[in-house]
Amino acid sequence: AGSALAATAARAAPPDPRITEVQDWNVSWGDGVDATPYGLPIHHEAEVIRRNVPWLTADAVSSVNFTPIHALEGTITPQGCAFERHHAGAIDLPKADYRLMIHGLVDRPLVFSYDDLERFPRQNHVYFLECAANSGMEWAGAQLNGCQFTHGMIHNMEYTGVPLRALLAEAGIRPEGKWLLVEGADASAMSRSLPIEKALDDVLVAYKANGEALRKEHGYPVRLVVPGWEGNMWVKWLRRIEVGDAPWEHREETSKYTDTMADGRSRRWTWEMDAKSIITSPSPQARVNHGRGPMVISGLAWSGRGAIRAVHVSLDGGRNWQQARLSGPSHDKALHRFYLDIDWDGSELLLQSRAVDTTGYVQPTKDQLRAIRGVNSVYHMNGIQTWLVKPNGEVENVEIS
Amino acid sequence: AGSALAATAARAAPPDPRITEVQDWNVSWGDGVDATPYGLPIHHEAEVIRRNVPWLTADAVSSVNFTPIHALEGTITPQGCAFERHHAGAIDLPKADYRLMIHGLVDRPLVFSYDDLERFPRQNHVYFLECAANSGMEWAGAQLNGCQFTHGMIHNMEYTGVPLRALLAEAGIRPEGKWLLVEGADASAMSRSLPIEKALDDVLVAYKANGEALRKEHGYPVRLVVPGWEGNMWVKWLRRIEVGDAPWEHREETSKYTDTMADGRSRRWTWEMDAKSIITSPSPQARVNHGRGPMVISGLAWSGRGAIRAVHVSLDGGRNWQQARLSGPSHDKALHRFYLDIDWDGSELLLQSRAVDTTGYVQPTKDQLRAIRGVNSVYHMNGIQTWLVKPNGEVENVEIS
Amino acid sequence: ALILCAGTATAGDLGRPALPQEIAAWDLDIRPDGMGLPEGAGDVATGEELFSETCAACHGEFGEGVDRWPKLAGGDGTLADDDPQKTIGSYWPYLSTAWDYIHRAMPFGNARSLDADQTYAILAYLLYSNDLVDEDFVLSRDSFLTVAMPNADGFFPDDRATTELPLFSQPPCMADCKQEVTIRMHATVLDVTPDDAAD
Amino acid sequence: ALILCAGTATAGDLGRPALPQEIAAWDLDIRPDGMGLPEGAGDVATGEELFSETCAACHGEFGEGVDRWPKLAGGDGTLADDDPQKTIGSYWPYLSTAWDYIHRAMPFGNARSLDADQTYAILAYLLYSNDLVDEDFVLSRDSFLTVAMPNADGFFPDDRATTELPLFSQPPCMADCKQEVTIRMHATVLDVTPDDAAD
Ligand code: HEC
Ligand code: HEC
Ligand SMILES: [Ca+2]
Ligand SMILES: [Ca+2]
Ligand SMILES: [Ca+2]
Ligand SMILES: [Ca+2]
Ligand SMILES: [Ca+2]
Ligand SMILES: [Ca+2]
Ligand SMILES: [Co+2]
Ligand SMILES: [Co+2]
Repeated sequence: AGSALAATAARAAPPDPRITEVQDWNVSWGDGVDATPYGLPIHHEAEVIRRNVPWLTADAVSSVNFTPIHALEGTITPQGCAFERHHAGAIDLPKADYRLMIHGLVDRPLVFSYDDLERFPRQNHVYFLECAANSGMEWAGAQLNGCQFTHGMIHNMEYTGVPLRALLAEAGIRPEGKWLLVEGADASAMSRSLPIEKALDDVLVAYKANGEALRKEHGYPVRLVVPGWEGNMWVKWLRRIEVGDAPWEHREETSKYTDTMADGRSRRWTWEMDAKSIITSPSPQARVNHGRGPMVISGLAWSGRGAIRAVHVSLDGGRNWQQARLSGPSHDKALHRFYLDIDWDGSELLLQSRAVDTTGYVQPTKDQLRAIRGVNSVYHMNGIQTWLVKPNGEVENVEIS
Repeated sequence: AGSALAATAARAAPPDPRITEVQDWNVSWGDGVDATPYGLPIHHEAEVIRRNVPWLTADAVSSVNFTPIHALEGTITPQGCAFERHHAGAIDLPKADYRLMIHGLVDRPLVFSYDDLERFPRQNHVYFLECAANSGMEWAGAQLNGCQFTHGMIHNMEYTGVPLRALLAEAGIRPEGKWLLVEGADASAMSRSLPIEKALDDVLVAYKANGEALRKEHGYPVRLVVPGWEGNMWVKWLRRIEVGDAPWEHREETSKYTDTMADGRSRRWTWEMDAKSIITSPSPQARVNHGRGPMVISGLAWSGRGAIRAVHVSLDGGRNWQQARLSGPSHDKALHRFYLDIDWDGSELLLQSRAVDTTGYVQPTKDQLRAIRGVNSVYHMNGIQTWLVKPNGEVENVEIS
Repeated sequence: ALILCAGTATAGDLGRPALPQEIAAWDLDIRPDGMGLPEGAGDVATGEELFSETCAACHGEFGEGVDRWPKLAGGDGTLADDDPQKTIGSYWPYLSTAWDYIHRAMPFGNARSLDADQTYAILAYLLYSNDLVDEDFVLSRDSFLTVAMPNADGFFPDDRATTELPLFSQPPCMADCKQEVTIRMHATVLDVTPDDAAD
Repeated sequence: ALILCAGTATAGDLGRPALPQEIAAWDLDIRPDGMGLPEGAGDVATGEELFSETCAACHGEFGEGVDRWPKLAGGDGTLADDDPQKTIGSYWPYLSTAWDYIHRAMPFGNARSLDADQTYAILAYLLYSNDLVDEDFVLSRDSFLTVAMPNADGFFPDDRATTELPLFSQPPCMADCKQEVTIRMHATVLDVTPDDAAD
C-alpha cells in the first residue's frame, strides 16, 4: 500500500519542464576548445572567491584575504582562491630578474639565477600553509560569522622545489652556522630567523604549486616552504639567505608573531602549528538548505607535527563525540578532509570538531587554551570551534560554556 | 691555486645590477589583497596555456586542446590549463537546472537535483583522466613536436563525489541489470555503456575537482569519474543513467574508441588505459637552455590498472636504462612524477622513459605495439616516446629503430 | 535504501520518483536489439531530400564528407588498408547506432530536431548511399533488423589480457638491450606542429 | 659540492660566487648584538623633524598612531591588560629590530630611502617619544647597546612542549563529557562580518 501510494503521488506531481522540455544545451553548441586557453570558474560560482575584511587593516597592501573554505571540498586548494597575506603588496618579479643569494657563515657565498634552481634535484610535497593569526579574532570569543573569515587563512598545495639543504650544501655551511636569516625581495623587507635543524630537515625552496608556476600573490617566482610552521616564515619572493650563529630577532619575530600571555610575558619562536580542525559545511556561509534527513558534515583537519590520525565530531556542543570518516589523501603536515554523515532530525545542533594528530595531540577547547595563555595571544588559536545549526538551517558562530 | 683563481675571477666580474641597484619592488607597493578575488597566473607565464591544433578537426566545438604538460611539475593539474575535449562545446548548465535521472532495470526510477547529490556520503580521490586518443598521431611515427601535443590529452585532479553505487542503491538495481548507459546533457548526446562491475567498484559521480566546483569545460556541475578508464567514458554534464541487460553499442563505442588492427578487425571495450610515461622536460617545447653539467630529467607516469612501481629512463635510445626517482604523491590510477638527475656531458641524448605499474606491466615500445596492432589503431598508443636532445639544447620528437 | 559508511548510518530516501513523462522525454536511446526504436518509417527518396537540406553541407550530397567534416558513406573493404575509411557502411556493426546518434545528436548545431520518420528516411538514404539497400527501400521498425551491416562481425572484445599483458609483463632489460639505434623519422621534417604564427 | 639523490649523483657547481659589492648591497640586516650596524649617528631633534616629515602622516606626530596605522610609542605597562598596547617602547625587546625594520622597510611606500644617519636620528626620536631617552640623546653605533629596552626580559622560548603538549595529549573523552552547554556569545550580535553591501 505504501509503495502504491508513493506511485500515485508521483503520477500526481507535474513533470519537471527541465526534463520534459528540450533545453538549449541539448540542441546547440557550447564553447569551443579555443574559448579559454586558461580557464576560470564558471560565472555561477562567482561567490567562491577570496574576501578581505576592510576594517581589519589600514591598507589592502598590508593585509590579508581569506580562502573560501566554506565552499571548497577535498584537500587541495586551487591557487586562484588560496588566501593572500602581504606586507607591502604582491610584487611583479620576472624570472629573468630573480636572484637568490646565500652568504654569511658559508665557505662559498653564492648567487643563483632562477634557471640554476631548476637544475637541482627537485621534490614534490603537499603541505598546508596556515597564517599564525588564523582564528586569532576568536581569542575574544565568537566574532566573524563564517569559517572563511575565522579559519580561511589557510591553503594546501602540492609544491615543487629544491630542498634548502641542497642549496646550503653548495655554499657549504661553516660549523658555527646555527641560524638562517631568510629574506624576501618585496618592499616589506620580510625576514625571519630559521634554526638550522629545520632548514636541513624538510624546508623547500619552491617554484611551483599545484603543478604550475607559483602565482604572483604566493611569491612568484620562488618562495620558501616551511612545512608545519607558521605561514609568515614561508618567505615569498625569497631573495637572500644569510647563515649566522644567532637569531636576528627581527620585527616579524618580536613585535609580531609572538604570543603574549595573561601575565604580559610573551612566547617567542612558536613555530609549529598545533593540530586543528574546522567544520566547513554546514557553517555560517554554508547554511542547510534541506530539511531533516541525510546531512553531510564536512570539514578540514591538519597538524604542523604530522598527519591526522582521527577527527571527532560533536552534535551537542562537546557532550558526546563521534568518530568522523577521513577521506582523501593523508599527508604529513597537509590538510585532511573529514566527514560525518548524519540523519538530521531537524533540531538545533551545536557542531564541533576535534582533531587528533599522529603524535597523540588532541585539539583543545578555546577555554583550555585561554586558561594557559589568556585572551591576548593574537596568534596560534587552535581551539575547538562551535557552530549553532538552527532548525531553519541557519548557522551561526557561537561561543559556548 | 684553483680556488684563488676562482676568487680572482669572481672579483673581476662586474657586480649584477639586479642586486646592486635598488629595484622598484624593494621600495614600493605591489597589489593589495583586494586586487584579485580570484587569481590567474602572472602575465610572465602567458605561454603556459591549453593549445589546440586547428587542422585536426572541422570545428572547435567538437575538438580537443592539450594540457601544457611540458611546463607543469608535480602531479596535480590546475583546472585552468587541464585539457578539454568536447563533442558539441562546453555548455553552461546552472546547478538549479541540473537533474540526474536513474531508470531502466531498477526498482525505483529516480530524479536527483544537484542539492540531493550533496546529501550523499562523499569521497575524495586523485585520478588521471587520459583521452584514449592521446598520442594517437604517434602510431604513424614522430608527428607533433612537443609533449603538450603528443601526450597532453591528460590531466590529474582530486575529485569529490558520490560513489555511483550509492546512487544505484537508492534506485535498487534489478538482478538482470548488467550494464549502464551513462549520458550527458550537451548537444553531442554523449553516451557510453558501462559494465555494472565497474559501476559498483570505484566510479564516482563527481562535482568538485581540486577542491572547487568542476569547471564548465570539465562538466559543471556534475561529471562521471571512471578511474583508470578512457576519458571518453567520464561523461560530462551527466544527466541520465539507464540500467540495462546488454550494452548499447553507441557511436562512441563502435564508430569511435574502437581499435582497428592490421587485419581490419577491431577491438572494442578497450577501457583500461595501459601504463605509460612521458619525459616532459627536456622536451621539444622545453629545450635545454643551460650547457653541460647538472640537468633534471622530469616526467609523468601513470597506469589505469594501479599505481606506478618504477620508471626507467634511457639516455641512449633504449640501450641502457636507469632507475628514475619517484617524488610526490603516489595514488592508484593517478599521475606520478619521476626524475632522473644527470650530469650532462653536452653530447646528443636519445631520451626515453618506461613505466612499470604495480601489476608488473612494463610500458612497451611503439614497435612492440605495432607488431600486435598495426598502425591504424588510432587509440591507446602507450608506446615509449623518444626525444632527441641535441648538443645545442634543442629537443626533437624522433622515431628510432 | 540504507547507506552504510564508516561508523555512521544514513537513511536514504534522497531523490524523488522519476515520472513516466520524464523518462519518456529523456529515454531516447536505441539498442542493437531494437530496444527504444519508435514506430515510424521513411524511404530513400524522402531521406535524400532531407539529407540534402540538413546534412549535405557538412557530410556531402552522398555522405562522402566535406573538408574535415566526417564521411558517412564509402570505404567498403578498406579496413585493413593503411588509411581505413570508416563509415556507417564500411565500419559500423549496428544500424541502431546510426539511428540513435542521428536522432539524438544530428544535425550538428540543431540536435534533436528530427522526428522518427525523418530519422528513418535519412538513415534509409545513408544505407542506399552506402550501397546496402535499393533505391526503393523503406526503413521502419519492422525492416530494421533485416538490414545486414557488412562489418557486423568485425569486432572482438578487448583481448589485451591474453595477447599483450603476458608479453608486456616480463622483467625488463636494463643494460645492453640493443646493438645500435638509428633515427628513422623527425617530427620537425613533417612540420605540422602549431608552433608559429603561420600554423 | 656533491649532491646525492636516490640512485644518481649530480655534480654541483651551480650558482656563481657572490661578489663583495653584491653582498654589501643586500646584507643590510641588523642583529641584537649590533652585527650589521653601520657607522653614523642622529639626535632627537633631527629625528623629530624627519619623523614629522616622513612618518607622522601614518604614525602620528609622537608615534601615537593614526586611525588603523600602527602606534609606535606608549603602552608602557599595558602588556598584562586586556588590550595590550605593543609599541617599540612597551614591547620590543631589542633596539636593533627597530633600526633594522625602519631602515629596510620604512617609510611605507618608499622603503630603503633612509640613510644610516637618518635612521639613527628617527630612532633616537622614537626612543624619546617612548620616554626612554632624554631630548639631548644621540643614537649612534656606540650608544646603541647602552639603551635599555623595558621589555627586554619579557620573552621566553616556546614552552608548549612542557606546558601544553602533555595536557593536550590525554585520551579524549567521547561520551557524557560535560553536564550542560549554554551559548554565551553570538557572532551575529557583533555584526562585524563583511557579509552585505553596507559592510
Ligand atoms: C554543421 C555540420 C554538420 C551537419 C549539418 C550535420 N553533421 Fe553530422 N557530424 C558533424 C560533425 C562535426 C560530426 C562529428 C561530431 C563529433 O565527433 O563530435 C558529425 C557526425 C555525424 C555522424 C557520425 C560519424 C561517425 O563516423 O562517427 C553521423 C552518422 C552524422 N553526423 C550524420 C548526420 C546527419 C544524418 C545529418 C543531418 C540530419 C548531419 N549529420 C548533419 C557535422 C555535421
Ligand atoms: C604610508 C603610511 C606609513 C608611513 C609614511 C610610515 N609607516 Fe611605518 N608602518 C606603516 C604600516 C602600514 C606598518 C605595518 C606594516 C606591516 O605590518 O605590514 C608600519 C610599521 C612600522 C613599524 C613597525 C610597527 C610594529 O609595531 O611592528 C615601525 C617601527 C614603523 N612603521 C616606523 C616608521 C617610520 C620610522 C616611518 C618614517 C620613516 C614610517 N614608519 C613611515 C605605515 C607607514
Ligand atoms: Ca533506453
Ligand atoms: Ca553508392
Ligand atoms: Ca610548425
Ligand atoms: Ca647580515
Ligand atoms: Ca612621552
Ligand atoms: Ca555584517
Ligand atoms: Co608563532
Ligand atoms: Co578504448
